[in-house]
Amino acid sequence: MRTMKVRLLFFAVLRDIAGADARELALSEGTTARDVWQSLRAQYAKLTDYTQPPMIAINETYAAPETVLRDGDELAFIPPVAGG
Amino acid sequence: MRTMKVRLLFFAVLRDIAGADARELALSEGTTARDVWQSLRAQYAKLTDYTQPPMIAINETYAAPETVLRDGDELAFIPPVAGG
Amino acid sequence: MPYLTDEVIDPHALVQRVMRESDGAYVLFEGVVRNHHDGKAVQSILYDAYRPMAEKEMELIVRDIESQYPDVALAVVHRLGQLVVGESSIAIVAASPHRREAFEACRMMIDRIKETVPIWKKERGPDGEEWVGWQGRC
Amino acid sequence: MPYLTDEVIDPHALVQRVMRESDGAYVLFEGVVRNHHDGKAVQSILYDAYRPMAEKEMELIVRDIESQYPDVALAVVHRLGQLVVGESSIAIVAASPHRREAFEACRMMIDRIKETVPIWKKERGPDGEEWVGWQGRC
Repeated sequence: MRTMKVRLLFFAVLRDIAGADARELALSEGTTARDVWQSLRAQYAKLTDYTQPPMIAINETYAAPETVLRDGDELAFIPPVAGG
Repeated sequence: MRTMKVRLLFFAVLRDIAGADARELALSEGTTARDVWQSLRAQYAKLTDYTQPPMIAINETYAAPETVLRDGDELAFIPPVAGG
Repeated sequence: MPYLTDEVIDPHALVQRVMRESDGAYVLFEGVVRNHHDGKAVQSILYDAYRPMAEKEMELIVRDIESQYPDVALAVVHRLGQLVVGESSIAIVAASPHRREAFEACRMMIDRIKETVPIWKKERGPDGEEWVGWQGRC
Repeated sequence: MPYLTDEVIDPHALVQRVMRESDGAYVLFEGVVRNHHDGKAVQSILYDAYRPMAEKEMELIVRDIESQYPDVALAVVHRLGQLVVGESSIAIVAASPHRREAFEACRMMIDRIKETVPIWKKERGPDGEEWVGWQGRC
């Protein structure tokens, strides 16, 4: 089974929790954005309670949690926005 | 029958028509604002067609056309306003 | 502060006058002389007013809107005299902790001013000049 | 022009950028850091963004609103970084021949920005700091 490289970006509260701006992920084919969120929940206690992922952006465009990631994608979880 | 003095102010199009900013009127008691408008219509051909007076202000406050004027009043006919 | 002025309007000064540290938003409206009206070219506008009454009417409207929107602070100034295209005839600022009230109060203010404040305008263009709103009223 | 900036916002420059001689009105909205939120004192706000995506989302919203209001010209800038009470985080200008469209387009713009543009704020006050909107979401 082949692996893909996906760049995961962290913003706002998620950057604080992860302690990083970004991470390079090596994922197996078929991995969805939701799958990545579940792995983050397993890694960070502060996310455990968040069974549903926040909004998701793939390559700077909003996408559904079930979207299957592709090699080279840039993935970001978008905490509740608060611009303005 | 006693007479009253009323100051009549002209603004905007009415100032152009009357060729003056104001006139002092000597009116008989009981004269209404509407009566003054009718006398203006008789004096200025450009007002002949305006059977209904525009808005009326007495002493800087909007008033009804039937308001009876009092000695010392300041009367103004208010053409359609166009501020802003 | 008077509501009428013969000088160029400074909207920034108006904003400074009303903003409080509790305000999270302000809405500024400016009415500007545009180069057309009812299909005709416009070069300038002469604004005239029944000044003391216009001041009183403006005050009545400000108080009424501030009583409807107790969190809103309003400032308004209307310029009189001869204005050319691009110049501002009126500026209204509504400051508020929340934006909804600021938008609503600002819009209500300009709508109400256009209804009752005794201010008039004579538009001047290549085809002559005319007091707006008078023709065809009879 | 980029929609995001790290500098102090100059609303007057924004107005100048959009106004045309056919415009009879503009509405300027500014969001300002206020000294309170949800009953807590606020001293400053840190604005963060997913910059390239935020630029794209702003552009999408501007185009969508300008297509709904073809007579309206819009300009928007959102500031990022650390802002203290009284500083503006966002300025939106909607210019139009007529005021109704300017008010509606301006208000729609700020409402839409608050819904989808990936910008976040961390409020700082005497009781600590917090990313707005995150707590209690789960």
